[in-house]
Amino acid sequence: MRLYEFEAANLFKTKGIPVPRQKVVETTEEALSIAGEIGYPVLIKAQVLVGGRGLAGGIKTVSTPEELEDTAGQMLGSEIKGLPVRKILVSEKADISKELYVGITIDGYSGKPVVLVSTEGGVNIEKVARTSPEKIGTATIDPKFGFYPYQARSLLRKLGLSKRLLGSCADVINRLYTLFTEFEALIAEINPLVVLPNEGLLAADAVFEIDPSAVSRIKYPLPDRFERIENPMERKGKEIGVTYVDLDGDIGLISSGAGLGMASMDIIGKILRPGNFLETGGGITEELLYKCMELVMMKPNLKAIFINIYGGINPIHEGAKGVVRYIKEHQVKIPIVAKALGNHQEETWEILRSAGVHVVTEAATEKAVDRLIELVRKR
Amino acid sequence: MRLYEFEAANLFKTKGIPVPRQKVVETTEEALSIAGEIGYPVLIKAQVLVGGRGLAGGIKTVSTPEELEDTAGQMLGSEIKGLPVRKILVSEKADISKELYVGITIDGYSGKPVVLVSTEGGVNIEKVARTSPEKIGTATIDPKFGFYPYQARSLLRKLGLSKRLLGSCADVINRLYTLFTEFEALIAEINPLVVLPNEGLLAADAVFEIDPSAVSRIKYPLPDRFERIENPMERKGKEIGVTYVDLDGDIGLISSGAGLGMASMDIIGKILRPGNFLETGGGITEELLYKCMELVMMKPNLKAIFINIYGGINPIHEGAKGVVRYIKEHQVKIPIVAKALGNHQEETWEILRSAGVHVVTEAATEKAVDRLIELVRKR
Amino acid sequence: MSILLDEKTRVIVQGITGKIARVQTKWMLDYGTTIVGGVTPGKGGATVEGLPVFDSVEEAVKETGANASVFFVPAPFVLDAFYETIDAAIKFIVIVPEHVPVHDVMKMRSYAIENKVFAIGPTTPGILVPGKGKMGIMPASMFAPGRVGIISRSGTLSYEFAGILSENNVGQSTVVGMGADPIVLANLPDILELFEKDDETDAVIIVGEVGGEQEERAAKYITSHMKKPVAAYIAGRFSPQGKRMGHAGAIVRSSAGTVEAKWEALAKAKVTILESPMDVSYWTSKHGFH
Amino acid sequence: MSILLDEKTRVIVQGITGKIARVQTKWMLDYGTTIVGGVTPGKGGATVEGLPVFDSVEEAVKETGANASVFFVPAPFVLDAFYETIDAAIKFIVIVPEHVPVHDVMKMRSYAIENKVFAIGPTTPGILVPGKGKMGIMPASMFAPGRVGIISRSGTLSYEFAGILSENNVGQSTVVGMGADPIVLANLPDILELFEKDDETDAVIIVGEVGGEQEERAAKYITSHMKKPVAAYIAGRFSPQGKRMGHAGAIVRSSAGTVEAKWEALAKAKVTILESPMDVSYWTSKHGFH
Repeated sequence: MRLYEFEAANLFKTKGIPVPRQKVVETTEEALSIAGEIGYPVLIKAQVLVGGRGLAGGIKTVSTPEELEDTAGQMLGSEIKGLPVRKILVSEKADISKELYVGITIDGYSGKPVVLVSTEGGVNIEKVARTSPEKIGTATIDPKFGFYPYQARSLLRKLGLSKRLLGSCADVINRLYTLFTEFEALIAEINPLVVLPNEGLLAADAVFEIDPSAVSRIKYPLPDRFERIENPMERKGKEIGVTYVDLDGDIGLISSGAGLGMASMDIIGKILRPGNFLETGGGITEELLYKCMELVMMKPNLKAIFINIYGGINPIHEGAKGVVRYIKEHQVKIPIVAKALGNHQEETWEILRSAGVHVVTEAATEKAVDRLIELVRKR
Repeated sequence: MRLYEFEAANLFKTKGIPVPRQKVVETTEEALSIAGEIGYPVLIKAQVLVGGRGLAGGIKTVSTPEELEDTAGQMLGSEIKGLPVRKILVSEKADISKELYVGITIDGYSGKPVVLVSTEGGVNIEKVARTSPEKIGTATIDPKFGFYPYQARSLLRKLGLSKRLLGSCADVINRLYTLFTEFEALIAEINPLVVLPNEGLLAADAVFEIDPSAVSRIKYPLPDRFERIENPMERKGKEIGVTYVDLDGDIGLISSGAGLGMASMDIIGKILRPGNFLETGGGITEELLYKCMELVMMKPNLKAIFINIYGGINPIHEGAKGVVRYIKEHQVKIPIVAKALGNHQEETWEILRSAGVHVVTEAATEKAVDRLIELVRKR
Repeated sequence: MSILLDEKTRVIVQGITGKIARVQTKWMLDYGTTIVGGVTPGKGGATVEGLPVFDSVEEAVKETGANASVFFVPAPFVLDAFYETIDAAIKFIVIVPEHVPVHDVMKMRSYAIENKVFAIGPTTPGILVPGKGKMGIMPASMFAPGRVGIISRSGTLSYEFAGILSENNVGQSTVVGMGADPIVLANLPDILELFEKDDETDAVIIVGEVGGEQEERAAKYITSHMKKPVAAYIAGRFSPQGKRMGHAGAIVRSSAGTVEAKWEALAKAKVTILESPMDVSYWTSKHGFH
Repeated sequence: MSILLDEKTRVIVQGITGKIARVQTKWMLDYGTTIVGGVTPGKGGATVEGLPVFDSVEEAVKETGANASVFFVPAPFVLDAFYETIDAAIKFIVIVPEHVPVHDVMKMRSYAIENKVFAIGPTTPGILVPGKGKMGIMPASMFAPGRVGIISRSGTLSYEFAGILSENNVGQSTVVGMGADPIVLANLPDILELFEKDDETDAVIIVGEVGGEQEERAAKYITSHMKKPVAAYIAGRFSPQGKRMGHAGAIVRSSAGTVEAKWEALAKAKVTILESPMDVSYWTSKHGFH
């Protein structure tokens, strides 16, 4: 679960990581009042859950109430990278003497947390990593023993950070690591960690993503994890427990397993245009596939539906019943091609055929996609 | 730092360990009011920092307000095992269907936490451990990985606890372990962990001792660690950073190091009676030894003082100056024997002799004690 | 010999009394797997499919001589059960459940390494040795005995590849689902190593996917340690990428993690790239693998 | 050869810029110890007694070839510095500070064992090899070279015993302060093992004290592994015991931890019991140790 910048900043505050004076607002009036308290110039930052916000116009400096009214008015209700801006953060504009980068994530291969630090923080950090890898300090952490202050100091020292800043920066990194483990984060990032002219520090932007599988056991009042998903179909997907990604095309897709779903898209995508990606995860039931049909059919103007499922956890004919029930109840007219293999597959095929689904019984998805293309072209 | 029962119980509550309805009070009036709220019969429990309180009359059941007035009145201001009772806990008297024991401590040899569980809880638990060790379940914990619920379940299962209780008891043990690590305890104990007739659980007594070296970094409003030391000399000892134990005899003792202090007592104790045990710890300074003299001299009617110190961390003549300053300022008349060896020892001897201290220059403490005995007998 | 699962493997099913586990236990038994019992804390004394259920892994091992375990334990309890299983001296574990918290998986990896335990998953369909047995949820109908090994990051794609091979009369020696999580207990090279040593495997198929760096690491391993022929399919060439936040992930990986980057790394290691699943049958027939 | 500290030992002093550490560094140098530098984070570039000070152990090791470290680090920072030292590949560490939190010491023990590091302390006066060198705070005047080893739980009692021996012209091969904390990084048997193997040690004196079970464990070790003669003094026979709370400590220990219990265990292991410190000189002269 991703946190908005202002939510992550609040979390930082609880652990003593210094953040700018700032407040999140939903109206221009509130923005004016907060800016008045903070004092101009202030930053206006769109609260959207996507990277690259700055370059997309989601962060502006305003120097007067008039400018603020214009900017906040424009920003609230606009879209940044396709996401609506409902909230903006009005934030103290700090004097920047230096920008550092601090990031913590998990290295999937070793299964260990990795702490990344750079004295070249800011929007170009990935470029820095590619072109001047020596400017990024990396420490792989043994989760058995945790992260120690000396490791942070050592990273910073090797990057040439001055002795005066070393202690305070190491302290921030250690606090971030504590948050990372306590909140079971997948990523925790401060970029930039601003060094002020007086050598104070400010976490001027915050990225924090909590492992969705761990959210329920975290003892902290976290916001609702579904509410924040902007696309209604993607939100419904999360609610029913499947992964749904909305796409531009017109072929509905239901697959069991991300790998099979991706392979299906790869094969379909050579000729046709998938309208979504949907993978059910394990444990297909009648109810789940009924809901998947509902979800896929929320998208208007589909030309066909492609179902590619295997019965692993559960016998596959249960799911087939859900598909058929939806077809019958809603009198679906577009062609549906299904490849459904695994336990109880013959029964499954019979059920699907009873509702006019085009069943392909071979293993290779290519053959089912051939059938799909044929049917779409016929229409 | 040891916590009073009521302090430990409050800590337990923060972690969801069930404790009886109870409140600590300092007067009979408050006790009456609380007992009225809880409903008779109630338990009256003296809050003193010593084991074996129950057998020493520190826990009483009262069934009426009259009985309570008598009992609380007698208990408040009385002494249990030499400790004054300033506070009593008025506690719900639970129906007991079974008493369990749960204890967590550190095994000094392996350097690992040990979890102890028994289905034969209560005051006789140590006897149970000696006579029926099979009734005590023990798990040594790898501090790298922590304590897992299955380990608690496994201990309880082997003791024959019913399946219905297994989950809830394991849960309490796990919560206690969490407290143990978070609060850097040396010992955490629930005895008894009462099983109620409805199979609910209550931590009916609580022992909790926090590592004094860790107290300052624990983020929890802990009570003052010195205030609770009843003996004024022992309290002053803690305050100046030395270990002082008040004893019955009349020979004052100042030693550097617990081992040397114990050896001194062993040798002195064959003929004379030490009036205290005092060990300075490392880093003897002029100031420290001056204060040690002050502390030892708080005891009236001493016959002599025996100083047995080595200069390790600091050169030893610094400490000698403190002793001499005290002697001169306070015109000490009783004989003082000192064995002081290590860095700058010759200078030290000179300083001590200048104030009439009887200096022994050989390493063996026996020889210095011989001199002490001689001087005491002379008087 | 197959890898990891063979005639000597005596399996317990953890969480056996759950609805799904009961069905899967029957299917594993039907497939010929030597299942010797199950564990569900608090359900000791029951039976499932005629198998004894124990309260603890320790008892199960003592009573049945089990040496392997397959997990159908609810995700929040997997970590605890994993420690229990390792402490009971079981050396091969299959973690079927999905949604095990990632920070738990990190601890599990540490503990498995410290105790020299081979574990696969989480979010794995498990392992299947055609004609011999299976631990997990792979649907038996897709598989046939033979001499080609399959390792797949995706569960269902492992069925797909086995199915295509079986339809083309190419059998499998062992099929391993690595697990679809961002961190898994056994990495691709760990499993490749077993296939390289297995004298019943002639060739290996890697079924990978976009993201992470398993395939890039596998390429390195293959270059330095493998003699057997390897082919690889990588799913996700046209997949939409999620909206990314933060930079740490991108910085930490040595590779871009794209399908193209993986192809390049694997091709350098002389791995045959399969652009589409069906290509696997051309590859096997061309080389005469069966 | 002495144990742990010899001609090849190149020592750094951690926390070298502290007031006490400066004095002790001079004394260690005066005694002939090969001190090659010091570490205090933030004070890199300074010098103490002509020795270079580094910001990190890693740099110190790189620049000086140090292979051992003695800690004068404030107690709250010992854990961090200990990890740093081990990660810099130093294999012998002496932890002088007292008041290191016990839960930190548990972690330090784990980390030392995992990384095969020999460490003594906390709350140890250190180690001294008469005439060769010392790491820690033992006052040089008490010691003389010879062939009797001393291991002491108490710092000052180790000086006392060495002093008594020296006065009686019995020298010491190595004197080790184990550390006075309830948990220490090296236990009594760990150090006995080194003395048993040391060809410059003829006999060993254990200076123990009431409480814990170091001496009982040592007795077991001596019975099964030691050929060299051992004598033991146990302090605390008439010491007041603190007001005990709780039962866990009493239950967990196999022994009562009293002086009498320790005497019994040691006597069974054929260890000579020294009832009073001075008895040690009768023991050495009787057997002709020097």
